[in-house]
Amino acid sequence: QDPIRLAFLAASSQNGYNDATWQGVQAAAAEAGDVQVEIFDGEFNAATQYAQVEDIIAGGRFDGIIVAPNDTVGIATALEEATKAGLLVASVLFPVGPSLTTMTPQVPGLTVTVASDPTIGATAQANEVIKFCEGKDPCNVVIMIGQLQFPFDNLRYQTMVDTLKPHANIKVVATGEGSYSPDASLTAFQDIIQANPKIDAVLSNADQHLLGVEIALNDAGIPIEPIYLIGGGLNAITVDKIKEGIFDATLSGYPRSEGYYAAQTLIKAKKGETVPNFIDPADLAKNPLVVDKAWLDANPDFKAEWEG
Amino acid sequence: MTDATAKAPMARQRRGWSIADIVREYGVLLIIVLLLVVLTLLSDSFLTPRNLLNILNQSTPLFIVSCALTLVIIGGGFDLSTGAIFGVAAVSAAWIALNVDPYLAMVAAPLIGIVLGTINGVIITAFNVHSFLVTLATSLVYRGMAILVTNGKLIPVRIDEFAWLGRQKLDLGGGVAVNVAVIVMLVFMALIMFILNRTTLGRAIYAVGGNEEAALLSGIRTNLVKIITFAFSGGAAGLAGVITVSRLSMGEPQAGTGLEFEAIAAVILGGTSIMGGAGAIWRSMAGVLLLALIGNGFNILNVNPFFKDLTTGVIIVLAVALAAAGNRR
Amino acid sequence: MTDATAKAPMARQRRGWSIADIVREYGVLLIIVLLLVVLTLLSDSFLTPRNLLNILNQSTPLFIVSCALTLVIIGGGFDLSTGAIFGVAAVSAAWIALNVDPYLAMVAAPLIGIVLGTINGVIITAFNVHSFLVTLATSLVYRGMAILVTNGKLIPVRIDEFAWLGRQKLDLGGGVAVNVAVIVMLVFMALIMFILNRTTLGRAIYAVGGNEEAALLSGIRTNLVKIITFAFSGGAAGLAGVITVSRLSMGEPQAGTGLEFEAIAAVILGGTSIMGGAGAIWRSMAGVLLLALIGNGFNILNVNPFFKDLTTGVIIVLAVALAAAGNRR
Amino acid sequence: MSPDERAVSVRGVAKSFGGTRILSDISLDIAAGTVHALVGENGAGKSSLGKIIGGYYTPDEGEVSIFGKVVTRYSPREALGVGVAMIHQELQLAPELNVVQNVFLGRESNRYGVLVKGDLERFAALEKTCNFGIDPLAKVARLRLAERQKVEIMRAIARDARVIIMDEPTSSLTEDEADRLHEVIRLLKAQGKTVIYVSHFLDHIIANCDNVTVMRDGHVVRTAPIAGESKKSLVDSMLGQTSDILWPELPPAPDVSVPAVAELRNVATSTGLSNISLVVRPGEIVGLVGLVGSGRTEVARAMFGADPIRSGEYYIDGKLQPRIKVMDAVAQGVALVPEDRRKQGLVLTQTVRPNISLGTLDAISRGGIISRSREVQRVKEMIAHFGIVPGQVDGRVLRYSGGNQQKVLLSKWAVARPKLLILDEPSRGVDIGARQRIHQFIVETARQGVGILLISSELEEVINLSHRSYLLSDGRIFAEEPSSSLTVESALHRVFLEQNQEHPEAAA
Ligand SMILES: Nc1ncnc2c1ncn2[C@@H]1O[C@H](COP(=O)(O)OP(=O)(O)OP(=O)(O)O)[C@@H](O)[C@H]1O
Ligand SMILES: Nc1ncnc2c1ncn2[C@@H]1O[C@H](COP(=O)(O)OP(=O)(O)OP(=O)(O)O)[C@@H](O)[C@H]1O
Ligand SMILES: [Mg+2]
Ligand SMILES: [Mg+2]
Repeated sequence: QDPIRLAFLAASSQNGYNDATWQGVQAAAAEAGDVQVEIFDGEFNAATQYAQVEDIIAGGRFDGIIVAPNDTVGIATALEEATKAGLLVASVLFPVGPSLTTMTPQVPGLTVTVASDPTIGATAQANEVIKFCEGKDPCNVVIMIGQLQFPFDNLRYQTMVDTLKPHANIKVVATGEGSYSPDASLTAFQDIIQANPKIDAVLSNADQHLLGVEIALNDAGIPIEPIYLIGGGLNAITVDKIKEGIFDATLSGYPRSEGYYAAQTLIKAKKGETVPNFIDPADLAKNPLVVDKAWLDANPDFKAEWEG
Repeated sequence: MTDATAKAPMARQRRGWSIADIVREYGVLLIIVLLLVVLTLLSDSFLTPRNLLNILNQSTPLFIVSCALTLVIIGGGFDLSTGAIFGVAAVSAAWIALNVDPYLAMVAAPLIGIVLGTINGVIITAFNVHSFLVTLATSLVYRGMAILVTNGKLIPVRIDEFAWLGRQKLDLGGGVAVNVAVIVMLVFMALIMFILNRTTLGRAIYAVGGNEEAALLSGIRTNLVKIITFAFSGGAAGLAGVITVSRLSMGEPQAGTGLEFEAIAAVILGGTSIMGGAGAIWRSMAGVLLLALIGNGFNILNVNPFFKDLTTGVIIVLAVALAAAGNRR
Repeated sequence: MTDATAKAPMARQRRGWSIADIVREYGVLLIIVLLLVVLTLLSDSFLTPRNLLNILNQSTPLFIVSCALTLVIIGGGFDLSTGAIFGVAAVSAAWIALNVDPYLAMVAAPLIGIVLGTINGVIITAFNVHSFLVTLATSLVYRGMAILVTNGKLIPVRIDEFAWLGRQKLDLGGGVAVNVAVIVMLVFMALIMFILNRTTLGRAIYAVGGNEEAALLSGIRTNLVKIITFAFSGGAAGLAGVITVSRLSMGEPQAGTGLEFEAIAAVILGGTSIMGGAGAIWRSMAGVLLLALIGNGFNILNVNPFFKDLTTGVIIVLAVALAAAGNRR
Repeated sequence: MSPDERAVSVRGVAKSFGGTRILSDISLDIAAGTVHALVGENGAGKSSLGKIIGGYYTPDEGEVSIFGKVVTRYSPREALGVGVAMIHQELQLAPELNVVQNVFLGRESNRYGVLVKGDLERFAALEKTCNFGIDPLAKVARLRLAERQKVEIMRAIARDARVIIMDEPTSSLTEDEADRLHEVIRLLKAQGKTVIYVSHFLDHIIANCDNVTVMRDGHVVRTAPIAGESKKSLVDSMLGQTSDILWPELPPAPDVSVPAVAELRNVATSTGLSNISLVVRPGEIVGLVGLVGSGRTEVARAMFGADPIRSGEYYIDGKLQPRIKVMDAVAQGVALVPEDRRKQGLVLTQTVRPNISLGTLDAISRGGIISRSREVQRVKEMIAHFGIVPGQVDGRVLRYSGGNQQKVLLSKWAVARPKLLILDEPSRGVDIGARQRIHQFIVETARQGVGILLISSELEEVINLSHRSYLLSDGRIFAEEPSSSLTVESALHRVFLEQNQEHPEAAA
């Protein structure tokens, strides 16, 4: 009997988050035995990933595809071809299809989506900021977002702004694009604090941005302690920073679990078992959606799923 | 460098039309053949009609853009705005297909590309500034427009007629089916080849790139010729854009990012001179094919993707070294 | 005809040093002044020593890389590998700082850059191929190496001594403090300026870029000169890399992606000819400054980032148009 | 000659390019302290031999020694090291650098590689020898061709070389300037230096050289003292057959009542022309006589629409031409053969065929599509007409000898019959045989009713080949004469006189 063969289509293989997902995929394969997995590098490029799906269909070597989509809408047509060709398809990180918030399959034949609705996370983050800002008037907030041109970042940003809006004391004084790079965030935040020296909270969708923010604050001689810093991703570096009391909180992220559950589900499906079509790793993790120092201190054995 | 003579240095010593010469002239082709052989030996699924057609089909946008870019580069220019024009065309086509008519979208996208390319050409010739800087600037402007107009959002187009261009296949019999897009690409390529080799415009393009002053003094409308090359390049980017939108059923303002560099790399890898005045379409096609084969090989074989950039780089250096092997004094 | 002293050739018609000339020569500077004025009017926080020093400090890596790249471009070359060398230097520096010695890392990174740059130069001259293609290929190879070695992962370096280069400030009195990195950058810039303007090497670089044949016939070791320019460019990328790592306390193999294009844009925006043989360091510095001011202005004014690319593009076109305004016949 | 008298010794040198042999079994000795001429037809291999001696080419066979030292495989850098400098036929200057920087390129005054003052003084000293009158701080890109040639000469002299190879150093110079160079050569000789002098001006060679080597088809025909040679003897051995040097007979001049094909009235340009009035009639050859920088090229360029006309009127066929552009001129049948073939004439990245067709694409195309057979046929005719060597339709012009490149350039405009043909130094760098063919071509073209404006630094050529001449000085026409009433001496005398009146200080 032939082994089950799965392809993992990373958004980019040279990226810590995707690397953790890949490790999850490998772990699930090892656990099941007789499963072979391969990784493909999407180079953060939608067309590349699309071509990879086509090549995989043409090659006929695989039973299933796990995709971390670079372009959640465009890839749908290629994946539809894949399901038609009899391949099992799982999507991680984001759902595939026109809507980023619809977790049930939007592509006919798609087996499972292992992801969290980005609006839920963004709302949770914004709520933490609202909590922090209680009793502060004005409460000056800077939003550091990845890149507004990315549909998911755009969605997150809108959600954050909409959630904060009803609270009159909260003022979003500036928005910076961090591009998931500490360097870009450093530059943007340095400039922002020139114009807005008094800042109470920084609301960021990614921990990498906070690394830049921290340096900028240090550099400007502004004490970090009173400022509320919340990021996203829950990587090892951030866990340390929260424990040290530098960052305040982060939105949890489970890249390894995403890969693990996606692979596990496909293997089960291949073996004919019934499987769910939507898994939210944050639910299964039993950790709070937003992780802070108090929780980390209470759970000293917690290990982040990725390094950074 | 104002001195045209400096562009064409006195020829160094050369041997006869020997193996060395053939290697120098057709180095890329040799590398392609080598790669074909290696990939065929390494994987059963490589040398199948389906895979080969897939490679062609996937590279259609790059083929089209590189083809027209070759005109620009032979004409002594550089076009960094093709990626951005691709983006503008992509969102415009998606919007038109959704709101007006899917077939109109297929015609409008290349036209929009031609307009934007013409704007490039007019700025370059009116201000007499190097196209590198101008197209760098306009690429920012065009991309910015695409993002602003769409508010950074995707435009999904799930219309069957519209998918025709990108996804429809024509059966050639014998179980072999070719994508409409591939046929469009081949027709476009033939057109550009014809223009370059058989028309007065083609002649003028070579002359403008080889020695602009001499071309001017021969009564050639050098500015017009340059503008035309940029219009072609823009039009090609628009065409490539609409094919991609049709294939993905979605227009996004970020589409085509980096396409300009891939196209430039392909053209120069093929052996067209970056200094202008010399080159050929087949060379650019060979360049695209080489890059496409490397990518396909990586996808088909089970190689660690970490090695891909490195391998691509090494293969390019090899191609360069091979072509240079004939160049020895 | 015996009266050989009788020669008074018709005076070549030369216009005076008119406003048009000044605009053409110093167009970028005018745009910078304009931008300074606008930003000062629009925001109180712009014209503060602290903000201005910040701008300098943020752009240190770009300043350094553009400076050395100017040598390459004046010498008739092109270096697309600076971003990749930056990446290699960043991870190497981080690794050495962690595992060997933080001060050694600061020295080693530029040296690694020099070695990689020299490799570029040697390939280019040995095969006599245009540097565009070669550095494109080696950039893939170098970046591939950086990723393979680190397995694509970050290397955090939380060592206080190591942060000295990137974050330490020297008090100038009066509450004004300058980053060590800025001082390093100024020293580097002065060095490159000196080399270009006051040494035989500098003269040789201009000659090689202006007319390689002429340089060769004058007994200049043109290949050596080219290799040296690439070595400088590599060394600068390495230096920029270690400064960034030191600043962020973290080395990542992807660091510096796109830096090569920013640097090329800055150099050419400044007015250095892409064809080689002409240009100046101050021009590239002006180019970097212009780009930095635009970025700073956007962050300070809190403008919708969607407008940033567009505005940058429009400002570049304006600069181009201004410089060309003087060029009118 | 004894071995230690030999500055350069070449033994059995052979050289091939692309399978064709261009030099075979070349042997010659050049005595130290002499001026040694190399003559031969276009493509005979003079420049190639010079390049081998100058270290630019490496011979396939044979041996070269300089002052007894075998140097067969060396670079230009090493050649300079043993004291051999070369003035190349195709000027090689760095355009963005100024004159001094070019003259001392690679030899700047320096201390440990750091530039120090002194180059301007060195230039002044050099200028004392050469007396070329060039602004040391002028950017080379802005110099006229003749001045660039002088910079190239000065650079070779500045190397303090023991052997200087001069490959057609006077091709862009007027007679008086060539004499200046010959004086410099005498000075160098007096200092014991050796000069290898390549030229097609046999009069110059007979007057200034000690020995001559005649080359034909890549072989040495003979080496002999100049004393026993005459112009005719040289030409005979160059061509390998006896021939006569004649001026062709001009067609009858058109009557003054014939309407002009081109007319300038009080034209002034931003390039320094003022008050230019001239007339060219169909079938008439009109010469422009002047010194370098008198504005001859500028007149040609203005009439071709290449430089804007600031005031005055320009008529083609009686039609006023306001704001004429090159394409308008070409469209109306004006053709210009420019003086700088590499910079303004040829597209060196291309082969002979497209170069010859470039100015007249419309004639060989329909609806923009080129008829290949017609094109090839025309090109073949031109190759035969001017004797272009090698005679390949798609030969690479870049590698052609200087004279053959010039023939390709002429073919470009000879291929279709224009209305007005402007020739700026048409026979620059071509050999005597080809020169006669060019003269014949000029005369025949005029006979067919084409108006011709002829500019040549060789006054003899202008005077013998034109019906009428305009005398120029300082951007103005100061006289008009029937050419038959002029002699080289009288014409030169008049332009000098005129110039000295304008610039008395220059005569002092
Ligand atoms: N680099 C080269 N590659 C190929 N052929 C060459 C090269 N250099 C010279 N030749 C050929 O060698 C022959 C001799 O050329 P060379 O330049 O020595 O002639 P020449 O005697 O100087 O002629 P001219 O009087 O026209 O300058 C020509 O046929 C020319 O085409
Ligand atoms: N301002 C300028 N900058 C650069 N090149 C110029 C300029 N003006 C003229 N030239 C070019 O320089 C070349 C030589 O100029 P010019 O005609 O003055 O010299 P000439 O031919 O030696 O003398 P004559 O004018 O008597 O023919 C021409 O081809 C012309 O195009
Ligand atoms: Mg010659
Ligand atoms: Mg002239």
